[in-house]
Amino acid sequence: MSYAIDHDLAVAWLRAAAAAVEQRHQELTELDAAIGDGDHGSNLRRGFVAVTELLDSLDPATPPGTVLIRAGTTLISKVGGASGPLYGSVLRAAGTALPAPTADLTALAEALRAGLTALQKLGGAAVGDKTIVDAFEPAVAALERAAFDGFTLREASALAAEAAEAGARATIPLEARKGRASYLGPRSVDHQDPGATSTALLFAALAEVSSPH
Amino acid sequence: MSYAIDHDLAVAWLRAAAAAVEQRHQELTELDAAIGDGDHGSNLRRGFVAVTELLDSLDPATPPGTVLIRAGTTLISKVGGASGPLYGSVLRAAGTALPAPTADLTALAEALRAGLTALQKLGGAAVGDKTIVDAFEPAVAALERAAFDGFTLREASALAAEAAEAGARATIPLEARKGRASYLGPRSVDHQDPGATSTALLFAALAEVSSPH
Amino acid sequence: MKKLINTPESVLDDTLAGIAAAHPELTVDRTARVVHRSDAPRPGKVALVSGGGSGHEPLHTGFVGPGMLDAACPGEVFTSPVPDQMLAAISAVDGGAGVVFVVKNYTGDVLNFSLAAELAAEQGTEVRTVLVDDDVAVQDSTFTAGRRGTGATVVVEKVCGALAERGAGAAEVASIGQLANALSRSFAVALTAATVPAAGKPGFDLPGDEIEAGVGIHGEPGRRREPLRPARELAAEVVETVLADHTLTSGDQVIALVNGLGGTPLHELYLVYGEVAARLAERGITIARRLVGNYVTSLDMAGFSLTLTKADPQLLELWDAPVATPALRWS
Amino acid sequence: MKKLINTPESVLDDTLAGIAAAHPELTVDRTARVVHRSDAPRPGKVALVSGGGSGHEPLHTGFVGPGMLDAACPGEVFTSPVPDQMLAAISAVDGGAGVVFVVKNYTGDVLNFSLAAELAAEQGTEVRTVLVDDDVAVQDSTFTAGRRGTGATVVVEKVCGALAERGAGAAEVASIGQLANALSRSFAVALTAATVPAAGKPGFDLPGDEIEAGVGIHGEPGRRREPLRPARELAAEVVETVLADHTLTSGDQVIALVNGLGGTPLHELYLVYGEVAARLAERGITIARRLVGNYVTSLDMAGFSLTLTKADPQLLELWDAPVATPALRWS
Ligand SMILES: Nc1ncnc2c1ncn2[C@@H]1O[C@H](COP(=O)(O)OP(=O)(O)O)[C@@H](O)[C@H]1O
Ligand SMILES: Nc1ncnc2c1ncn2[C@@H]1O[C@H](COP(=O)(O)OP(=O)(O)O)[C@@H](O)[C@H]1O
Ligand SMILES: [Mg+2]
Ligand SMILES: [Mg+2]
Ligand SMILES: [Mg+2]
Ligand SMILES: [Mg+2]
Repeated sequence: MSYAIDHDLAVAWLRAAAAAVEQRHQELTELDAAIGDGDHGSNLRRGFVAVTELLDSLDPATPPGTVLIRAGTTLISKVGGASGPLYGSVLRAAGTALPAPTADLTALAEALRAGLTALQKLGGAAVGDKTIVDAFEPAVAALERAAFDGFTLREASALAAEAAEAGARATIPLEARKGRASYLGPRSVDHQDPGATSTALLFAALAEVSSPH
Repeated sequence: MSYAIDHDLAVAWLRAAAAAVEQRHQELTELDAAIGDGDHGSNLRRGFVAVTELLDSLDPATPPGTVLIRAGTTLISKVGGASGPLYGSVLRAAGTALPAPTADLTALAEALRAGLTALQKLGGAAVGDKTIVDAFEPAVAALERAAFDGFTLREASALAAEAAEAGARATIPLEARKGRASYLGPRSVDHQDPGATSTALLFAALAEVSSPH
Repeated sequence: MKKLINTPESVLDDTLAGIAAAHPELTVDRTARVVHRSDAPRPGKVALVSGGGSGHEPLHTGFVGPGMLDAACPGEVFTSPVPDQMLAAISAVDGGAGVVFVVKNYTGDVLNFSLAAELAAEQGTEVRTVLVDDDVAVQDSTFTAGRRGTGATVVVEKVCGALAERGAGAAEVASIGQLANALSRSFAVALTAATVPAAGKPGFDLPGDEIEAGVGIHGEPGRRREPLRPARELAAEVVETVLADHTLTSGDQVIALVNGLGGTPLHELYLVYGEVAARLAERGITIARRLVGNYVTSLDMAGFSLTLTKADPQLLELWDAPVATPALRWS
Repeated sequence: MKKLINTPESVLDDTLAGIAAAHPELTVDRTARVVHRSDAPRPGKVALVSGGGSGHEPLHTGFVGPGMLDAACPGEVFTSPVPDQMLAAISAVDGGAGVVFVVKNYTGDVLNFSLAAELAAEQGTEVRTVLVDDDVAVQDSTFTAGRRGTGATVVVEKVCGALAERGAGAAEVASIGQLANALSRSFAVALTAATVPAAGKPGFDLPGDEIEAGVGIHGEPGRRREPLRPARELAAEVVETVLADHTLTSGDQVIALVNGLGGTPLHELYLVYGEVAARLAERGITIARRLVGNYVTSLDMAGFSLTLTKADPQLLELWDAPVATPALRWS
């Protein structure tokens, strides 16, 4: 079995994520305006513009894990809000778990599980709280299953993207219990969580750049 | 020829004016909102409510001139703005010219001319400046002509009311040169002046209460 | 209309009740509608009295206190006060050393304050008047009621108050005020119209992408309607307009006031101030002192005004003198 | 959207440029995005640092100066600052006597300030944190992010600043802040929604006769929608709501803050304050100190919040201590 992630894939993934955020930040902001404070799109956009600059200046010998760590640090330095430290910590924890120049799908899934664990440790949210976790958890679970079943990155990341998207949509009927949306109580119901939605974008970006693999 | 004004007519006139202001203050305020500061109706309403209280407490032996003087003083004390001192001075000057218990139409016209003179001395406006003067001057002129022609108060006041109304309407195409509307320059054109409009109400009130005479 | 009021008729009285509760250090006479210093009358001190329609808060009530006004006479919303108020103010604060009125140039204010001055003179009190007319949006010609008094009122009341506090005579206090006014020019732009409570709806309609340039502080429309532009361009235009009517040249010092009209949040005013400061710096004009905030407002109107007062050392020194009022306070 | 800005992206930087120009007595580091006292670091003095999203001005930048904050870290509009800012602030103002953060309880602020505290600890600087969570509109349960920090922030920053100025240790400064927070409760109502510049339109639609009760300061909708009522009734309801969650009884003293949310003019705030004061007087609660004005705003939102801090003699004494900042100034 060929490896799943290397420097190029890490960079390509982050670039695709940046492009997706650039294209859909308005939509994320609108979702956030409905049940939050209307900045999620601009927050991520600011962060991924900085990540893109970082990528432009990276040595091609940088291991994929280091790419993720440095992107995570950039998000923490640029985004602010809840999503900056949360996504930043995800990437930093995931990157830390990928020290080698290449890693297989199982290692990638494990690394993203480590990212999710960091996210949950920091934010204290569980599935069902109407947060990033609602999309991230099923996506990681899908990756893990696919790795166990011997799927390719292409197949696995498509499944993960689907799971993340379904998880994001599943936040609609939920009442938020973490983040700003929790202030609304029952009025947070019937809105899709912006953070879960941006997580779906991230996994869609991974699927997109994994197609040739 | 019977007398034109006595205590009862002065009181009836002011009560009719108060009723007209009460009924149409919103309209005056709207005219003022368009080219001024949106308070002419509320200003006069506040003043005429106080005038009504004054009238309720007046000795029936009070000469008509004193009724007007005290009503003018009340307007000065209660209205504020430009219209308070202006209308107050009109009534005070007119009242001063009517010391006797009764007066004929010529004396009434003279008294109102004295009121107009006081108004113009205070405010410095001439006909055509888009102010109270544009309705007041033609109304006084009509009264004077009617007195000279030997008309009754009923006939004379109807002519004055018509002239005031025409004068108020004639302010529409004018560019204001006094009061707040002058700040708008050419943009004051195509609006009827609120003060000229309230003057038309005052002369209509006089005509109304003069009908039985 | 969405306002935190009880009824349109009771706005003035209810606001005075709040001012009375919030400022126990001042005396608020709700019947006479006068707010005055509690230590007045102060024998030998010129009494500085101002007033005008309400809806411009903190002007004038927020400027009552040591180092500034002795008394303020708030009229109904956008309506000048009546002479009875000024007479009540005089009897509360006149310490026998003379009275100076600060009057913004509006027909209503001028007429009511003049009547009050006449009545006071009949009672033996001589009153001097400083007429404030700083708004360059209005032509000062015989075809208008003259320039309006706006932001410069703060400067005039501050320097007159400082001089009066030091025991200067009435003539001197009035003439420093007249000087400050003569050295001041202002211009305002509105992003939204003001809503007078009794009228119940905005004074004019302004589409979402347009502004009114040259507005006053009474909700009346301005001289012209323009497209909304970035703050940098708007500030540059306002600076141009004010300077075109000023005698300022490179090397001069000014007191600058970037003033909110009531509905504009502070961060936007700071942003505008930054642009104004940059434009003045380009021309070599130094902002020696400044205020950024809501000082002379127009109910809930969004927008700002710029006032520039050419500042000589005497004016700066009086500006810096201690003041302790609800809205201006330094020592 | 009608705002006095250049571009939504440059609001923070352009505002900082204005603050820098307007307050030469402060140091504004536009690159690090930190506003701090120019006389910092002051050896032996605990460094008091706060910050949060922009759009709440004068909070926090307007509270930097002697007697209050040593530094403020303004984030993007409604977005908490990033840890780099807090680290830059610490290196600018840490006088070696310890650092205290004042953090409003929002997930983003808590996360970013905690990361900063961790990183500072790694560099050998111990940071203590006062978490402000006074808003009774939010249930403080495991099913929410906890109560939001709003108006009480002003009280916390004032009393911590006063104590730090006197040379108290970091533990003492932090605990007076925690006490002030514990004794404070707030509640807000909005008449209009705020418009975040980057979003370009109001955060929610509010019909002309309705209000949002229980809003925070980030433009999010409140707990419920209600008809707009006279100020007297609204104030009474807000007082009830705050007291229902407070331990105040007849004879107690409070510091009261009637705070505008950015788009409400001062005369309405005074009017509301009058109603609040009357309701508290009926219950035998004495307002020992008060502020009426725009202190913790939410961009252009119209509405007000009420904060009541139960005031013991120590808090009152610290409240009265001299302060010299752009937004609070007394001596
Ligand atoms: N405790 C948490 N755990 C996981 N995700 C969270 C948590 N709090 C908030 N989020 C996510 O962050 C998103 C909001 O991010 P953003 O708008 O950028 O930050 P802020 O809420 O500070 O404005 C929410 O939609 C939610 O998905
Ligand atoms: N100098 C003047 N002479 C005569 N009438 C005047 C003058 N100035 C203003 N007015 C009249 O006063 C009216 C406005 O009155 P009002 O709205 O009550 O006062 P204000 O303008 O102070 O708000 C104008 O419509 C105009 O007719
Ligand atoms: Mg957000
Ligand atoms: Mg008017
Ligand atoms: Mg008026
Ligand atoms: Mg945010």
